[in-house]
Amino acid sequence: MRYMQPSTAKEAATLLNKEKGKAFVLAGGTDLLVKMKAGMVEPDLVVDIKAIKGIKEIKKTASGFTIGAAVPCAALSENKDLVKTWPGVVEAAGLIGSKQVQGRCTMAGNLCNASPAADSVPALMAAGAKVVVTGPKASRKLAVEDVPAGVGRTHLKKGEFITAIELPKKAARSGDAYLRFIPRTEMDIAVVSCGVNLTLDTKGVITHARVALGAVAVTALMVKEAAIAIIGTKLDDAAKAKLAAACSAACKPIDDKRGTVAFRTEVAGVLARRAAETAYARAGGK
Amino acid sequence: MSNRHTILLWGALRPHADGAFSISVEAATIRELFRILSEKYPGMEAHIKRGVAVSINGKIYRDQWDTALPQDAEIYLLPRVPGG
Amino acid sequence: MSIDSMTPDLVKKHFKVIGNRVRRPDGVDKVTGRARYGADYNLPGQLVALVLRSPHAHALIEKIDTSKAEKLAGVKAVITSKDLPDHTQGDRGLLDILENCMARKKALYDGHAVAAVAAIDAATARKALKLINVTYKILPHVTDVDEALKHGAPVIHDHVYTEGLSEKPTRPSNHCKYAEYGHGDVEAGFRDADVVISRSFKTEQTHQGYIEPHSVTASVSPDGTAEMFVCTQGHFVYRNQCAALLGLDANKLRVTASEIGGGFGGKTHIWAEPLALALSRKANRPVKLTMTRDEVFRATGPTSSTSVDVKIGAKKDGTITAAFAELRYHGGCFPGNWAELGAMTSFACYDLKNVKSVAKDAIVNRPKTAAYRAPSAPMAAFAVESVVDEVAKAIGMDPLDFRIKNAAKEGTKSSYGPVYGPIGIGPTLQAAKNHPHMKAPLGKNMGRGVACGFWFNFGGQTCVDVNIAADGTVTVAQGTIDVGGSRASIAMAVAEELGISYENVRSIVADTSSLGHNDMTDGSRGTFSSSMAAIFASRNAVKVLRERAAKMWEISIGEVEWKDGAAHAVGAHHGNRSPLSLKEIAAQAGTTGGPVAGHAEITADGAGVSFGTHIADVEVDLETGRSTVKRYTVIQDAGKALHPSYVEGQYQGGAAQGIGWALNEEYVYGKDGRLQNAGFLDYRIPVCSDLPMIDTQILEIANPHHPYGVRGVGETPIVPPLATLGIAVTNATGVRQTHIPMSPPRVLLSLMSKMK
Amino acid sequence: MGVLVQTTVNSDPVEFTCSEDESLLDVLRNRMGLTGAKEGCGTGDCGACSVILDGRLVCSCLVLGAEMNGKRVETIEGMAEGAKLHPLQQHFIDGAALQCGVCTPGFLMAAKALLARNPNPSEEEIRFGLAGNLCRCTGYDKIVRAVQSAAKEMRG
Repeated sequence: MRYMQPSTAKEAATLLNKEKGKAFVLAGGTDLLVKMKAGMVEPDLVVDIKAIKGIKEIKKTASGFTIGAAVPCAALSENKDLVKTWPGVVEAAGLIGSKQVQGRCTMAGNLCNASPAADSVPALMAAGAKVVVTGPKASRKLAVEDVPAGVGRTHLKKGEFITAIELPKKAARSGDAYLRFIPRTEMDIAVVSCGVNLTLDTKGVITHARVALGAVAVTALMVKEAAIAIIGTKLDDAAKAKLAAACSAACKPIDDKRGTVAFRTEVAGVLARRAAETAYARAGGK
Repeated sequence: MSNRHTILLWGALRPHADGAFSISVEAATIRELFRILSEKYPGMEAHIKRGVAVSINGKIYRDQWDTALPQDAEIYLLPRVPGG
Repeated sequence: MSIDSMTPDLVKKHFKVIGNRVRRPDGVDKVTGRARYGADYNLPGQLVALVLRSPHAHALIEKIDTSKAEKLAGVKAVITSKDLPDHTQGDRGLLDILENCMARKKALYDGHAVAAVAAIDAATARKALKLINVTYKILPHVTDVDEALKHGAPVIHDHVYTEGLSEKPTRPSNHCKYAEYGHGDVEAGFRDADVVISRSFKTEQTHQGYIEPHSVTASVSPDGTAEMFVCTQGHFVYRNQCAALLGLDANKLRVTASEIGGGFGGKTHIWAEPLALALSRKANRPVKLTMTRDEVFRATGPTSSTSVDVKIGAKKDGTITAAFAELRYHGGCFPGNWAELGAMTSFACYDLKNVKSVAKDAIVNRPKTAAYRAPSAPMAAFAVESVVDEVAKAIGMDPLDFRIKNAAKEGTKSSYGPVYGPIGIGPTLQAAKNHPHMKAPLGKNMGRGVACGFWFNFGGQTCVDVNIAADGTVTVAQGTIDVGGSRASIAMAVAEELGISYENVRSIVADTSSLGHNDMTDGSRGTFSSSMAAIFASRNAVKVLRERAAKMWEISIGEVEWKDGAAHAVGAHHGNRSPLSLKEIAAQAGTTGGPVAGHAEITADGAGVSFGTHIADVEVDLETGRSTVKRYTVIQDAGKALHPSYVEGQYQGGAAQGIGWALNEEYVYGKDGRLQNAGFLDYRIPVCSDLPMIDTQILEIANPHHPYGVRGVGETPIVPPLATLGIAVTNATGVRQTHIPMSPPRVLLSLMSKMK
Repeated sequence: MGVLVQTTVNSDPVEFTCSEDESLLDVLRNRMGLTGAKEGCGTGDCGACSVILDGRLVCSCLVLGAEMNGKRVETIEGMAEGAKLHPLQQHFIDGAALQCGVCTPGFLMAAKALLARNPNPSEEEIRFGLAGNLCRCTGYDKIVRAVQSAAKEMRG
């Protein structure tokens, strides 16, 4: 295995593109090193992107936030602006692994690892986040939900990697939230999870909603029916019941060591309802 | 003074004594008791080798085979208990 | 020396050192990273060993081709079972141990070792493993205890016939052992009952989950001597077994125990040590073998999964008229498990006229089970205490009062046979009843559980040396491994006896060549038996000190008393002599007969049975089935707490392990017989944020068989938690919980079934 | 092959060569003889290998040695100042916050990192701050109390 630490994104993309063997991007490494240890992957080349200029920075821009691909999740909760604007996203990223893992892991890595249970992904999807992808020739932007292609697979092409995540500007009277279910209080992978992002009108009626579920299908799901169930309501009990039912209906989970089909289907609805309540309150709804 | 005792058996030993719950044995110590049991009830020898504990009036002896068997004591044979 | 020679005047009741919370001797090393654990030992020229393991639950090993691996540059030895010939001379139990260390004809579980390599570095060893070609013929497997006992299940060993039946079975089976306990007439007892409740329970397999993986560094010399540095609960037992399996003389194998990073029963068995020795012998170089966490889960020490039926009958006045249990446990892939202990302990807390418990042991295609802190007792207690709770409620009695009414006491014929002497179940139940925890209000969706538990404890072979240096300081060498602070307790006992300060006593764990045999630290025996030996060794040393003082004073030993760390001349005409301190006598040791020391070699029978009662408050999220322990209290009899902090530590640690077992820990096997969660990510032991503070109450009902009244305390704390939490979750949800762990999917399913 | 790395460990400048796929934990333990960090799992699930890297708590098993150029690493071996124990170390001993002790170096590193950011944590903050470190012996009770009492002493 070779280890390279390029100083520009272009250089990194070129290295990844040229490699004939198996090439991997190293940001936080909290997934990659575990897979290497287990013998699941045997890289020929590891490209450490952390020396790329600006890739460890969080920038507030006119259109929102740009979060460099190598920003460790622990740094997100230390950015007061970001916490205030996108609390759901920050909470979701803050749930990945332990304090130790937080010091290393990144949202971009969480996304590219392409686990259906990735914590930050439903929250980013609900927030309407995009990723900046750099390739050997050009850069492009993708919606977060368009990155995963299946378990462990992404739609990134050879040589491409994510250099930043862009969060949009927060709409007035909007709020986001993320909840996941785990058996313990920490250190577990989500058994089922839900990200919700709501915008209200001045009367507290929901005008826009995005609802995403994690760990209930091969990739995180955007659930349009769930959003429709609560748009036009003040999140009354009937709307919440419809929201829960829509989320449960959207689930295509499996039975595994972490949970059952029945459990995931039922709890997806419960979490959606609870996350929506938090998002609604954050948006200023009463 | 007689050294005859009623020896109570736990379930696994009973098949080796024709299903009896207790047997009468004359022995002064645990060692002598085990020797006599091995001679008289051949099936018990393997158990004794693997480990039999002796409860004398509720106190459990696993190792101290020189322990005397007192008169009128309750003597109960039990499996040798492992621990964690 | 036998403890039966202990007359009442040898029993000590007033203490200067004992009972204080002194600093442990290994503390600074452990907080600075200096302490050396198994993987921290290195020898010059050492090789790295790795083990190839079966991916199949049950398979014939048709062929192992190691030729390519052997040819790889940097590989110094490759071994298979051929390199471990059978030296066991017909001892089937010992052969099972060897076969577990390395598969012989068949792989018996996912993770069973089939070959091992030693190479110059880990990368080379990893490559070599890939070059070993094993041809398996996959056989049908069985991993469930009830399935394994059914007719038609794949029979795992053709030499195993059910033991304990009045007639030997005609065919081999996975049902390796049958046993029953009890007295009276249970059928008649059930007929007398006003209420009879029967239920079936299941518990899943758990692992001891020690944080330090097994590690051994072994060096075998061509002259037949060998040394081994290893993390173990019993280095003398490891030595004896390894020597027997490798065909070495025990005296030539010197085993040094490293600091041990947790064991809880899992390091009472040898696993990889014979492989390291065989590799070293073949390579003629030192070899270090450290397991990965995956290997620890797949190939070492889990406890049994169980299936238990319980039936209890009682009269309306609260008297239990009959109790019955059938307990089915598995021992993994070899016989020798202890469903029997489940049967013995199941009803041990109660005074019962009619009781019967039946134990059935099964063999399955899972790793060989090891003892785990009070082996077999927690599962039995879960089933029995749950039914006790239910019967009490059915007759309209408070479950704690029901337990107090039926509690065993001095003179009770125990359910496992013998009549009890003085025991502590009543006092722990009464202490629970009086505990403020019982009166604390419960919040929404919360339930409280109370349950009790029993364990035997034992003592065993122990020896201790007390050596007094020329400057009057003291070293105590123990041979029983210190797993939780026993070095501090042992040094305290020596200081107490010699009448000197704790700071002047240093305790160490000696290697197998420096001290006589000591049994393992298991059965809650470590502090019980080592402190007893240390007390007797110190008393022997005091006798020597008195002799020396007598010589220095030119008087007779009968005129010398030992008090407050000094010799005092007694009698009318010695009043003018000032005492001779230990330090002064030690300084003159050379002129009074040589070094001053005290030794004791004992068999410490009489550990005394132990009881505990736990109280837990649990909050259940009724929409997700998730349980949170909000408050937890452990009440247990310690006899005498030498170092209260470490007694509390045993109570808290045992309870925490029990909580993990009760709520989330379990081995998950796939249909293919492979373990699916061999790691700390998905084998969910409690993390810090999962638990509340764990309150403890130490009762001190002196054990008459120990000079200070000590009882073993280590194991009993894991017995009640499964039941305590099972009852608490039942009370929070209104649905009787019958399957441990009560993971959220299971609890939610039980709630959804109730709604229907 | 191998990578030549210049870094700082416990304030000392250090140079080492490691293979490209070698973890920082292996570098510390096998190349520098700093065996205080332990490998309990190798997958970031137990925290026994915790060290502080450029001021952040990390699992050294999830960091490559090759990444260490120009970094600052703090390990348990650097926690005491000479013979004077850090207050956390002293309170762990005094409060019997360890039994087997194999998780202790990781807990001390995690507790130090926690108190550096939050000198007066609540019990809940301590419990979540230490949730990445597994202990199987103590039930965490005495660990949490030791961190509370050390924090109090450190606040003065």
